[in-house]
Amino acid sequence: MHEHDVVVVGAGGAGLRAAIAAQEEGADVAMVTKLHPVRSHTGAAEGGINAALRDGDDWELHAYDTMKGSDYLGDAPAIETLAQDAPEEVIQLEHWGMPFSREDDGRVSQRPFGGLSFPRTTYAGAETGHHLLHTMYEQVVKRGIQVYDEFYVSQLAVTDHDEPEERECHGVVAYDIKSGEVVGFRATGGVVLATGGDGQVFEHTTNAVANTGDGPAMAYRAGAPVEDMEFVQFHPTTLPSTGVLISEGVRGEGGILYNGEGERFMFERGYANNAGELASRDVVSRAELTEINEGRGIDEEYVELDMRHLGEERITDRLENIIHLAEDFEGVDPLKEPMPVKPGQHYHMGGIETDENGETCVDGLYAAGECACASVHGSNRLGGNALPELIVFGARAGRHAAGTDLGTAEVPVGPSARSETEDGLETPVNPGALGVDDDVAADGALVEPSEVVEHAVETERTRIEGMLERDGINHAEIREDLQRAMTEYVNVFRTEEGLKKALETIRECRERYQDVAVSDPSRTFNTDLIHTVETGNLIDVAETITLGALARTEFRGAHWRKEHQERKDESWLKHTMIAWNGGSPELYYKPVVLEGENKEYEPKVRSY
Amino acid sequence: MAEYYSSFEPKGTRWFLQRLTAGFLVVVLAYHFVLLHFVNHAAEITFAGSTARMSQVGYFSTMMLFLITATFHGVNGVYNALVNQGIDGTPRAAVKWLLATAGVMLIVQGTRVSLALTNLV
Amino acid sequence: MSQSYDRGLIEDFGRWREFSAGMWAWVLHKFTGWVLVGYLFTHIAVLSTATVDGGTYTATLQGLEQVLVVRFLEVGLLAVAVFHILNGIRLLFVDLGVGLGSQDVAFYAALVLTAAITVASIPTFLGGF
Amino acid sequence: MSTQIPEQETETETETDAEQESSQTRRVSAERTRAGMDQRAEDELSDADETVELKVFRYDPEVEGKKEPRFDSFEVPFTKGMTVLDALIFARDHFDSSLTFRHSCRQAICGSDALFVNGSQRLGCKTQMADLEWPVRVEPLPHAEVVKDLVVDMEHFYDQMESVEPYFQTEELPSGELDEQRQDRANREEIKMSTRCIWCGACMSSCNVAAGDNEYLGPAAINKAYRFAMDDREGEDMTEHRLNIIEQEHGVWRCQTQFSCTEVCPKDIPLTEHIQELKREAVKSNLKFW
Ligand SMILES: Cc1cc2nc3c(=O)[nH]c(=O)nc-3n(C[C@H](O)[C@H](O)[C@H](O)COP(=O)(O)OP(=O)(O)OC[C@H]3O[C@@H](n4cnc5c(N)ncnc54)[C@H](O)[C@@H]3O)c2cc1C
Ligand code: HEM
Ligand code: SF4
Ligand code: F3S
Ligand code: FES
Repeated sequence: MHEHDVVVVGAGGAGLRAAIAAQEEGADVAMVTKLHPVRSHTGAAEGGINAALRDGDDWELHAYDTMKGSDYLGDAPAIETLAQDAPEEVIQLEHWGMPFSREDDGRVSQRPFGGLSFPRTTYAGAETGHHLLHTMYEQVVKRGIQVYDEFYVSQLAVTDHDEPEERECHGVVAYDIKSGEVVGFRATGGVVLATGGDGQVFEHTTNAVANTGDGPAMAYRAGAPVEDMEFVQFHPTTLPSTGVLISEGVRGEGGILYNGEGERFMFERGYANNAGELASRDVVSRAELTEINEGRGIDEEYVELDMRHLGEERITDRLENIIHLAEDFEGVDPLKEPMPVKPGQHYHMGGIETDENGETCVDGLYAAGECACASVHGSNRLGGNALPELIVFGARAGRHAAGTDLGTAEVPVGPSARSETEDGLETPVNPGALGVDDDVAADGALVEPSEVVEHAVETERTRIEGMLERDGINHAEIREDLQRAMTEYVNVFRTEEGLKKALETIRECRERYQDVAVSDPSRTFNTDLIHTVETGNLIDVAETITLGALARTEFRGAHWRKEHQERKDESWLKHTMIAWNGGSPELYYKPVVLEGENKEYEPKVRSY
Repeated sequence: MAEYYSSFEPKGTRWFLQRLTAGFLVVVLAYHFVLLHFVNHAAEITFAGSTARMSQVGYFSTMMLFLITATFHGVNGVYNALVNQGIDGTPRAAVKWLLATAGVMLIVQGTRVSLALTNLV
Repeated sequence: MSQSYDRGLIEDFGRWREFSAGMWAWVLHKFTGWVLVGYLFTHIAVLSTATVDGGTYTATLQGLEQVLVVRFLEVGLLAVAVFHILNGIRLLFVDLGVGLGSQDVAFYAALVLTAAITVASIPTFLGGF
Repeated sequence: MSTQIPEQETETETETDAEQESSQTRRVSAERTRAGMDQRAEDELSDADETVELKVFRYDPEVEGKKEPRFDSFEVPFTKGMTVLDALIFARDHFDSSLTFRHSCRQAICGSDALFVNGSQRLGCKTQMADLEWPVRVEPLPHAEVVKDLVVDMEHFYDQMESVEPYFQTEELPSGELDEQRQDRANREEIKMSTRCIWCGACMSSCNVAAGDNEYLGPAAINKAYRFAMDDREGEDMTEHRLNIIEQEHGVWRCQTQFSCTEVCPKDIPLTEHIQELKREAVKSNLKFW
């Protein structure tokens, strides 16, 4: 068993920042990550990172934009923390050598981004995330922070008190991918989950194959509730065969969307008579899918994005990387033919419930980054707001876990923050565990922290041995069915009927998962095993997304319901919370905090 | 893990001299070839002809310089190649001295030949 | 660390078919360099006959020139020298950071030029028996 | 022949025959219960207009029948836009879930899937099947130890990368709390390409010198050093220090300008150019002493 003060799970932007912060506070830090840090999906972010750095801009404007963008489902203390800390954090990155793009005077460049009232998106070419990730990993190397890479964390070591708020997290259990050993990590200060997105719940996503929502799934089963899971952002222009993102810049420059009949459907079919292709992401995504569903797509799958009329010169000047993306990943030369595009999952606003210090209701358990929901994005994330979230909340979680006093958090967490319980939700099948839930590590008698970890290791070892030994079905089959169902029913279009169907499929997947087996018998680099465990996590995450979506009978931000086409502030200005509750999930709500430091945010109609 | 440079070896000097001598050799070698294979046909070379050429101070010193640079370039080239191939420790030291000795001997012998080909002494 | 499979050195040599221009240039430059050093030593050895006396010198040189093999070796030497010079120039450019984008073209050009020069000089070398 | 092992063609259907008893029993039963994926594969294969054959290197130190390296063939349905990585994923998910390779982002940014495809180092996700000669042969990166199938041990590569002090170092930061260091555009342009490295290891694997000399820093690490040495924000003393690092015995002088690193780099980083520039810088700074 390894022992450290702070154990950070995941080494993307959030994890790296947390580790550095904890180390700076004097803690002995270990990073445990299933991918080598530089392989994390933060590297894929292109656009930029929002921070109010310049004269004429200030954090309050940034906070206001973010709150508005969230469709008033973000918590003001978290949003304001983000806006206040972002400038300092971005400058910190610059001081660590991050190669930002520069102005003539040598200062870092900023550009305008959707939904922002000031051009505050700081960027480093079209590869901001790559530079952010590498710059921070460099700092980790400099500080000699211990990195356990290619260690898959499959379980949290948490005590099993009845109330999640009384539980304590003492460490994690990880599977050493290279050797096949199951090892315990004891954390005396805290465990920070920074496992990133969960786009693999869907068939088609801009997320990496490794983005399987392990963090939310593990935390959820260990007792930390998940928040606002129904809010998933879909991007309208992704390449059909890979999900690679084609930036909004193409439409910004004048790219046109056509359906299979050659119609410029955004106008001709009246989806957005003013903005056309430049309407907001959700509108365009829904328009594309309507076309495809009504048989006007191409190959029943996609529509086309054409930029040939912009001329080769303009394209190579401003959109050069798009040419490479289309060629490399879709085999299409966008100078000669239109690019096939379709909507794809892009970002998950929901996640593990935390306060603005990154702490969950389970003592010693923190979460930061895309896997968490401190609630800054509410129902819709603004472009360029995820990267600052990583460093702001990553740093805070790291510091807090290292024992630094950050003051009392204002965002309440845990089931005791509930304002009402959802008991009228009709589900076609029971969600949650099948049979007895044995996921919480310790049994009541165990309180000695290292025993809790030992016990968790033993349980996990048995479970893994079981999957390796037995015969059964292959996880890929289950994963594929799950992803298909989610993409069909819990996509940008959500109907009550569809959501219920999805729940049925999820249940069915869960049942089949009982018989899942790993057919590769090897202990060396057994990715079959890893993927099998991940598929289990995907099922849990998919279920919470679908439950949340079924419960929320309104249209807010990224969540669209056929039967409920407007935002209902009287009844829905609240967070959807789901607690695992020992295997029979409980849905409840908690109020949105709209009181900021200096003002109270007033929900307004979101129009741009 | 790579280590810091720590010996007294003048870092890129050998690399640099290799290029420097190469630059010089391009000119002289071409001249040498043209002169002794095309202008004067190799088969017609005689002691007298050689002596006549060698006895000009300019030609003599060029040839001496040619000899020295070529030897250095060749021997240093071989040494660099072996070092790059990963030769290390004692074998490396041995090769170094062997090559240095061979180089010096070649220059000495070359000088003797040149002097024999002049009527300067 | 778990066991792993080291494919060993043999495979490196087996990869020559996949070599690109720069790799071939390197191999050939090495080869020609070594040949040239070898020649330099022999050359001085042959010329050493001058230290005996003039007659021996002339006799040795002209005698060697009567041997056909030597004539052919000379052609070979020319090829080797020309390639080494041309590619040497290419390398000097590379070292100066000039025209790196055309380094492969430069290598092919060096090859072609070497061939041309060698072929063109065959009459000179083989003539005059 | 690029890998010196006997090529043993085993069609996926008959694969089990070739295996030893212990793994055979489990494979057979797994095959039966996994009918789901098999069935899907069959359907997709018969629907496909075209299929393509993949020949994949297999090795597992623990599994009977895989201890001796071999090549397996997989037939996968070809679709427009399909990459080598897509084909591998199809083969793994439908035919043999023990087929092992690293991958994550699918968009040439995580650097996980540098492979030896048809005799050259490429990223699986960035290589279109349509651009290759069929059948497509996929092997692990040469000059690295194979852990299993297409997975190689990257530790050595990481060690080299980390040995050049790959982190920004400067003594003088601006005094104002929110002041950034200034850097002019030209300087950022100068280092731009060098900052694009995704640590895929393709260059290192392609370099003959690195293959022969395990201590050679290798093109990627030198490029990393370049990225900092050329960054004006670090100051002159630091540049001097950085030159000392790359000038060591197994540093830049080892490079024989073979260019294969530059040719395989999926991020189009002019590696040879950067190495050469450092050589010149080093010579220049040494000449100062004379
Ligand atoms: C294509 C694309 C473009 C984007 N562009 C922008 C943009 O321009 N601006 C912006 O602000 N945001 C952008 N985003 C969003 C943003 O990049 C992500 O939300 C953010 O990078 C997530 O970072 P993270 O640190 O939370 O997770 P990640 O970077 O995904 O890291 C997750 C880490 O967790 C580890 N991990 C996961 N599970 C386990 C486990 N079980 N055990 C051990 N380790 C585990 C992984 O190894 C990895 O190191 C973009 C996203 C995408 C997909
Ligand atoms: C005409 C001009 C010449 C030029 C331009 C030239 C150029 C070069 C250059 C640039 C190198 C360095 C290669 C490297 O380190 O990557 C080199 C190497 C070498 N040269 Fe020359 N050279 C010339 C003549 C000669 C001569 C006359 C000899 C023989 C004495 C010779 C023998 C060598 C040898 C042995 C090497 C080392 C090869 C190796 O790396 O294995 N060269 N040459
Ligand atoms: S330099 Fe290029 S080839 Fe080498 S590791 Fe970096 S990205 Fe890969
Ligand atoms: S391939 Fe190797 S020899 Fe130099 S130019 Fe690249 S490092
Ligand atoms: S999968 Fe990330 S680089 Fe290919």
